[in-house]
Amino acid sequence: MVSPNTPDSPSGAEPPARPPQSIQDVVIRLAGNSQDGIQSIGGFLARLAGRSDQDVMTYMTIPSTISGGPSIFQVRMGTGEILSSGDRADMLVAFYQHSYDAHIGSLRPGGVLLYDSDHVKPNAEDHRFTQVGIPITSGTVESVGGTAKDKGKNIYVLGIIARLFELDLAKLAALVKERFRSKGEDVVRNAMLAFDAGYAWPQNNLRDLFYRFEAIDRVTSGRPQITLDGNSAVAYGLIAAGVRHGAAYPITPWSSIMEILRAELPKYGGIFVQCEDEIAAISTALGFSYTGQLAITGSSGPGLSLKMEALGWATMAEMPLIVVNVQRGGPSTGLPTNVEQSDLMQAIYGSHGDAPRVVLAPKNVEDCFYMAIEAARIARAYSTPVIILTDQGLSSRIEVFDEPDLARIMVDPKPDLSERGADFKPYPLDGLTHHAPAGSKLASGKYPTVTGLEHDEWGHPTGSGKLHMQMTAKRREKIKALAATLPPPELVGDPTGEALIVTWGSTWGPAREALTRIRKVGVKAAHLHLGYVHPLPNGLEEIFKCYHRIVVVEMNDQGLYGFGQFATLLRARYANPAIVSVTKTDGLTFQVREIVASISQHIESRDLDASLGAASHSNLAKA
Amino acid sequence: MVSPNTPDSPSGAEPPARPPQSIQDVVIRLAGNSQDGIQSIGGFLARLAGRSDQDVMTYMTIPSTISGGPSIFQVRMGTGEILSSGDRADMLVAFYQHSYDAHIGSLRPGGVLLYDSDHVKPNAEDHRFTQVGIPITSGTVESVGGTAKDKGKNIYVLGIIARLFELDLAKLAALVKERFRSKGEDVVRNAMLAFDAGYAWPQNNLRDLFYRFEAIDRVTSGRPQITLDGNSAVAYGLIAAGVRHGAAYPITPWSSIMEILRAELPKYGGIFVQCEDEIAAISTALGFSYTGQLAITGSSGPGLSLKMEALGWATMAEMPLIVVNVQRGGPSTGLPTNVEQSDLMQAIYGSHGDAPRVVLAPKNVEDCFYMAIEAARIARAYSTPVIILTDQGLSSRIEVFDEPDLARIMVDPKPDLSERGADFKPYPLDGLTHHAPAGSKLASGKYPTVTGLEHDEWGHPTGSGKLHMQMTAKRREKIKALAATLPPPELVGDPTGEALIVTWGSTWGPAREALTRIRKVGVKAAHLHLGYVHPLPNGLEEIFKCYHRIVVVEMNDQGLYGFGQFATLLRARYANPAIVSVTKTDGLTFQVREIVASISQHIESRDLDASLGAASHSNLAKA
Amino acid sequence: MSSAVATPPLPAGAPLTKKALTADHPTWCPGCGDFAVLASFYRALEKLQYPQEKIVTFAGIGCSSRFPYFVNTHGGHYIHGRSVPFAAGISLGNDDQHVFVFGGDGDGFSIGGNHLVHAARKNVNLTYVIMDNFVYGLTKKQTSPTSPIGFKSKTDLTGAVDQPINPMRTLVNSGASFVARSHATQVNHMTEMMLRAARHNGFSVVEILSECVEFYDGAFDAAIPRKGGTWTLIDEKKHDGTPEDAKRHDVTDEVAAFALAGQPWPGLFGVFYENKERPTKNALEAGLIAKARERTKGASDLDVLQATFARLR
Amino acid sequence: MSSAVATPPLPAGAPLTKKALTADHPTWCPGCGDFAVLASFYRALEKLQYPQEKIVTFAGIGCSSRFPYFVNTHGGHYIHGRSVPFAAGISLGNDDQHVFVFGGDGDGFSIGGNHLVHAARKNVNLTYVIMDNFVYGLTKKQTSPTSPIGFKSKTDLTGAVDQPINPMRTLVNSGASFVARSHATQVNHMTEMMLRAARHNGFSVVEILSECVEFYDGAFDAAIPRKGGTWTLIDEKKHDGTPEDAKRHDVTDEVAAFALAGQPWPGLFGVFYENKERPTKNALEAGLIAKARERTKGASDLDVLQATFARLR
Ligand SMILES: Cc1ncc(C[n+]2csc(CCOP(=O)(O)OP(=O)(O)O)c2C)c(N)n1
Ligand SMILES: Cc1ncc(C[n+]2csc(CCOP(=O)(O)OP(=O)(O)O)c2C)c(N)n1
Ligand code: SF4
Ligand code: SF4
Ligand SMILES: [Mg+2]
Ligand SMILES: [Mg+2]
Repeated sequence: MVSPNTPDSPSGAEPPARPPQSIQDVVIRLAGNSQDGIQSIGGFLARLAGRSDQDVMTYMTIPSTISGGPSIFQVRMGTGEILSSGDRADMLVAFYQHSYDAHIGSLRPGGVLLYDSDHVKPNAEDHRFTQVGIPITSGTVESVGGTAKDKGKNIYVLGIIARLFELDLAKLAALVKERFRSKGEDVVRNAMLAFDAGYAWPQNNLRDLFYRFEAIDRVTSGRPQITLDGNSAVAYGLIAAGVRHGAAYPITPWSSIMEILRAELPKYGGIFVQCEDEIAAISTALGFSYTGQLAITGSSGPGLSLKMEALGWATMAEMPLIVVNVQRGGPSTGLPTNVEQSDLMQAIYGSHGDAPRVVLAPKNVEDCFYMAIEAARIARAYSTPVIILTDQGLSSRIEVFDEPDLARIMVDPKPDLSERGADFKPYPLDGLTHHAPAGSKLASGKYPTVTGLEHDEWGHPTGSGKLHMQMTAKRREKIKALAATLPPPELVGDPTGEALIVTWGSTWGPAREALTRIRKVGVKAAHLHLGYVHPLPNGLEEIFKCYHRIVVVEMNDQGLYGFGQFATLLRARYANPAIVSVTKTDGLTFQVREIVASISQHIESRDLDASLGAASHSNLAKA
Repeated sequence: MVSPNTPDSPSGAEPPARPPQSIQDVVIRLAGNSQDGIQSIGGFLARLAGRSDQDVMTYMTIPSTISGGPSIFQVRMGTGEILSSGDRADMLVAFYQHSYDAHIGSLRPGGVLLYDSDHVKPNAEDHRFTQVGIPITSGTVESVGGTAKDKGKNIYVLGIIARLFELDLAKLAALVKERFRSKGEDVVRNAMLAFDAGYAWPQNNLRDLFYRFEAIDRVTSGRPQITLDGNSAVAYGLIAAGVRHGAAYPITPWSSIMEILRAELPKYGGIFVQCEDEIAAISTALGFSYTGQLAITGSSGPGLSLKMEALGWATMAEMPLIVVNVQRGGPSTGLPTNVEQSDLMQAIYGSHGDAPRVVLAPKNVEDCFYMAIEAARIARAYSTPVIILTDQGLSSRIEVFDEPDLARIMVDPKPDLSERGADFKPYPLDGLTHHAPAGSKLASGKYPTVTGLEHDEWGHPTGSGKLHMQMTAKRREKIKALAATLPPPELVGDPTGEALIVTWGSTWGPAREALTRIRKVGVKAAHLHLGYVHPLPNGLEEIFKCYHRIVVVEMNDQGLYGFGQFATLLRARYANPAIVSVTKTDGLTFQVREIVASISQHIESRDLDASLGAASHSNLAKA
Repeated sequence: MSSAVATPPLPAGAPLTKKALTADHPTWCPGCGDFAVLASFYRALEKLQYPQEKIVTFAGIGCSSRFPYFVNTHGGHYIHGRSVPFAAGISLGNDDQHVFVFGGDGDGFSIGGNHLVHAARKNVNLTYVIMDNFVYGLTKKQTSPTSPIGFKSKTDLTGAVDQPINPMRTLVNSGASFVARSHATQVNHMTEMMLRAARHNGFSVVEILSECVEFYDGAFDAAIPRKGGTWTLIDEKKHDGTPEDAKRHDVTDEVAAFALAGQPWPGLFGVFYENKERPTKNALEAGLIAKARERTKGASDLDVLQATFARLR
Repeated sequence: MSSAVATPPLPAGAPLTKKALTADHPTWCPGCGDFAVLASFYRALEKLQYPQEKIVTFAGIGCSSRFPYFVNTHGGHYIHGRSVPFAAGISLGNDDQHVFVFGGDGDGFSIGGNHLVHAARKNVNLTYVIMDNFVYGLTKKQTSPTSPIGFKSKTDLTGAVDQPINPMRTLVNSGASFVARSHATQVNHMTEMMLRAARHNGFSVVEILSECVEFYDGAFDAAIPRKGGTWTLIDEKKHDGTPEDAKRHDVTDEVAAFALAGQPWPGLFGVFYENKERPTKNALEAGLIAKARERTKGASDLDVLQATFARLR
């Protein structure tokens, strides 16, 4: 139905007729231009959710043009556990006509459209949604006063949303003040003016469309919640892991990790160097590690390709190192501001020669933090390079999670410069390598050489084929030793069944939701998620045995032979024909519905439309 | 038995008592220092074999120290087809004590040891061999005259061998003259003096140990034979293929290809640029290709790792290019002067993103020539980068083969600068890309842009996920289209059986000999060789079905999961558990015996020692 | 999409106009200095009147490096920092082409710094325009090798600390045979410098101070008269024997050019160095070909290879 | 193998001798200039008497780059052309270390050219010795960026055609704060230059002409008196106000150093440039740490991160 409140006929000021409708979870999509600061609305809502013990997940797009342009920010918040940013929206806020045109399709039937009546003319004949015109631009200008132009529209809209969902005013106001304090008093005042104006608007203009989040008591850890994006989580995870040194070169979407570390590390007595290119960066990082201080470098696809030679040296010289790859659309410069998981094969096989190394992939923002710590642990324990594969989606996505127990976690970064015993060898054939960093005395009086040439146990170059075989085995076996210690992977769902959904990295969330949906309609299935992608934990073949189909879901191409990159690796190891592949390369994170749909093609083509339909109606539809 | 001819008791000058023994095939190992020019002895023998319609294969080691040092040259020649350089030697020529000590073990029982009695004291108690002491050093000095020191020892030894095997004196003398002509008259004279002295020695000092190659009439093409090494074959293959431009940076064992092209291309109106590094080199080569003239770059492992980013651009921009990788021992600087096949995964997956490209691998020196031509054909026809994976073994190995029919083969390199029609698109979704090179007019008036960003059909950048999916498919499907046109692979042996030996690249030869041996002892088996390693030709699954075990033999590591790199690829595609792996990383080409031994472990552990024993006795053993 | 709409081809003999040279609408931020550089390039090409198909516009990665999309000639968008060696391949591969390379300070002096030096010393015949905004624009404000000490960027929140390179000094030292400097607010001067660079036979490079209004507002005001800055041109020696000519800058004098590059900010604009004597790499390679062909007496490719094989028998 | 035999550790306080500093026997060709460079390095270290564990000897790839295997200190053999940024990591990671980098002309000026420039402009505190033999030795005689025009190599059979770089000019321009030149036949001079370079606080570089007897025999005879060459030292300004001092070279004058680098072959030897004023990257980063710690009032790592998280609630 069309709302009685059209811009032309404001409904006057009676109080809302109906009590607020109770909801569990809502997806709000804000569509405007990147300049309008819609990201910050999302930011506020996310952090508010955190402070309100609600779960939240956001999703945004960055315009691919330099000068900014159309951009969206989607926030999903609720009282249940939230695993994906939501396929489609319950509420759409359209700032411009182009926003309306481009995104009205993403609104679920029964959903609510809020549009800036100063800029947007919606299709009045469209009866699928509740349409509410709001003079966002003029409302903002009025409230703040002519000078400020339409700056503050985002805060005005924040006010409106606060009112519609009965959000915690005090906390929200506090957040707004915190955010703008640094920018001076009148910026804060203007912001609050816009906010209050927005907050007041529904009261005077809407009869219904008021909501309240159900207070279901979820088991909360009791710990405070923190709200941040994936790149920040990686950076702070590294700091918690005692990483104090790094070097890199900028590239989107990696840059913010280096920007945070460059700003933060000095507070911890550390150094982060911006280098002339990615090769210099990994070299400088290896130099840091050589002094006994595990270092980090990182980039995105193009930069990773440049690091392949030096990474091979790290494997050969057995030098610990952390390399972060924030994956984006490839190949080459590709789709720099979109998400993809297509750098997996390179992470494992990108360097010439047999160069085993470790590859980890976080599944969500919280995992970015803990995976960074785990990467550091492994790099130190096995004196090996470790690659963390995150992606553009994770990098900018905001989530809420329990504040980590730092007191328990924090790692002391002190390098071990103690004197090494007379029997010290840098490359013992019968044990793990642990280097004597520059600065450490050697009781033997014999100082070690680290090298990229094949070498004997003392690091001296050799042309011996026998030693090459032994050292190649040493480098291989230590990674297998790590594999033997890995925890069993996360397996959720039926112990046996038709389908086992397998994921790595950020496809975890939508896959998990997909599992819930297909099980709702009676499919016996489970979801196996692998955070350790190389080496794989042992024993997967036992799990695979229990399902008719192993459906590997990942964001990359099907390749020449019809299998995504991770599916290729699993098939190579297990030679199990039941392993099939679900891939896509549209630069967007998987929608739950996409996964459900493709699974249905792999399990006796059973029709899962029911489950698809299930979640298709808006949570805001009139009861 | 110990030969009656010990240095102390020369046997006087009676003519040989016995008529020359008839042999089919002999392996002679020359062991000395690289400075002694033993390589050139091998070179002479190889070219002589060529001119005598004999088959030949050589094998050499390069000292890993800069200043030269111990080195061997092994030549196998005979009247049958020769596929490997021979596991062990029938005759060993030891120039020094260290040569004797290091290589006596490589001599087969019943074999002949020739040693320089001026330097070597063999173990007189060793009755496994015929030991012949020859005053090589003093003999040479005498013959040439004091001044020349012991320079010419190699030619002296060549004379001895010529006499022992009744080699064609006239042809050999001609070769020696040709070789030294450029160095002036007296160099030639000295060489001939040394040669004659060596030739005379056996006559006066040996009673037996004279041999003659059986004259079995093998089917010869009638074409003249040419003798060259693998790197030269690649270089001349590229020239025959019409490749006139290239750029590279030196590295062992790649360098000689660039050295030949740098010297040769100007004769063909071409240009080869030595660049400041490998990244500049591939970039300059791509610039050449962009002008419509297919270019070549190349390197070995470390250089290839540096080319990964630019190679990804070539895939994205669909720019034709030939990249040669002369593989050596890895990872990192590794074993620069040894052989390995460990860059296969990088060739296929080394660049970030989904970046499909073509990978070919020649099986022997002749194949290096024809694969280079095939690589150029594919690069042009599919506008794609093509990687040729050769290796250190092939690069320096000398073989004899039919002189190519150039008149039939030669490709005209002229770029197509004709005007492109009004409907021209650089990246048509419904067809293969064929660029309009700089210099060509466009009837549309719209000039194309080549780019590494995802793009539309006109080469304009796009952020569209839909286009990214379509273009990703375009780049994938064109490689699959190529796969559909590939000739069926080379399959030799039993149509069904216990074992199918699968190889790629230079393991072809020893594997083929291994097949012969195991079939001799009754094993039903076949050998499948793949020159096209990526994409694979279609239909292999049908072949695999016919054998109990698919044994993939390659020179790289077994990896974390127990499979070599090619075996990993085959298992991933076919998920066939019968695919097993035989690998090694000792930096040496496979010996036939090693392959036979490891196959025996894979086929109902049947005992193949018989077949191993078979070839273990020297061809020179007294009848 | 715009690219679908074909510009009508030029009637044979018709002059090459800005209209024909215009391609996609630039995606630069409003006010970006790069617009003026583009405008000057159009003007230069209108003056040069090269056949359209014989012009190549190439670039690496960066805001400035999006240039080729906006110019309707053969061209391309390569990877970050490697456009110069790629362009060298174009120039040497087809000597008829007029090769122009555009890029930023990060592309040219940071990741690409070494390629610049080696293409310059080889004197490959091409023209390289560096749009220097003292910042990484496309990646949104990190310190660049030309960012002055104290510049606050996302990688130097409290101000850059590393000594920047001196572009002119670096270019003079590189061995480039033509080195000039201009400013994006001076369209006539830019056009003139581009013209002289294009007409120069050899490796010519022009550094243009081109403001990034988004991330380094006002960076080059010191050279903008209407903003109180000083715009000082290099006074080139006329070799007219007059006394005042003695003080003028001799563009063939490397040491003088090096010294001139040391002038205090905002420094001088114009041609710092020009060497018309050095042979180009293009000519040197052509020479090798001529020599080789002389030896082979211009035999056909087939004959030459056949002869080589004969020696391998 | 030799490496198995442990050199007896130095008794505490015992002087660091050549004996203690000797490791594997060099694999260089007999007569290679690099032997003398190694000998001079031993002598320099004997004079410097740094604690053995505080010395790092690093290198890239090349004959010259095998250096670290022959010196019994912490050290390593990295990849081709990248040893300088690696060494920068060592220097910044542990400021107590005395970091020495050795390498060849190909390693340093060809593939590594850009890293040299950027480490130099940042003035990272380390000493870089370039053993320049005007050729690629390890790969057996290809043209290097310092090979003179006409040099016959495997990649220029008829003689090199590309203009080589001028090492001294390149180094002066790089921003290195200490730049010197020596010759492998002059052990005393080499030792002195290495000593001054080592004692210099900042990025110091010494180019040593070191003959490759195998592939470029006699390359540097022009500077060897007993072979009829001329060995001319730079006459450094003494600032003694004497008239003759006026003509002497002022090592703090970059333009003068640049000009000096232009002298005809074989040129001059000694210190071309020295700048004691510029802060090192090491000091600048230490400054950032000090400032940050001031703001956090030296709070513990745990407290700092805790506080950050509090702001993220
Ligand atoms: C190998 C690689 N590293 C990093 C990047 C990310 N990147 C793109 S442009 C750029 C620098 C842009 O600065 P500049 O060259 O000065 O051009 P501007 O945008 O300022 O015009 C960087 C670091 C990349 N695309 N590729
Ligand atoms: C990435 C890479 N490219 C090329 C090589 C091969 N390579 C090793 S040393 C060297 C150059 C040697 O010349 P230089 O640096 O002058 O040292 P020199 O041997 O002359 O002392 C080259 C090209 C390599 N090891 N790695
Ligand atoms: S970011 Fe800067 S350089 Fe890039 S387009 Fe905008 S103003 Fe120009
Ligand atoms: S090749 Fe040349 S540089 Fe290398 S060790 Fe021998 S003489 Fe020295
Ligand atoms: Mg810039
Ligand atoms: Mg050298």
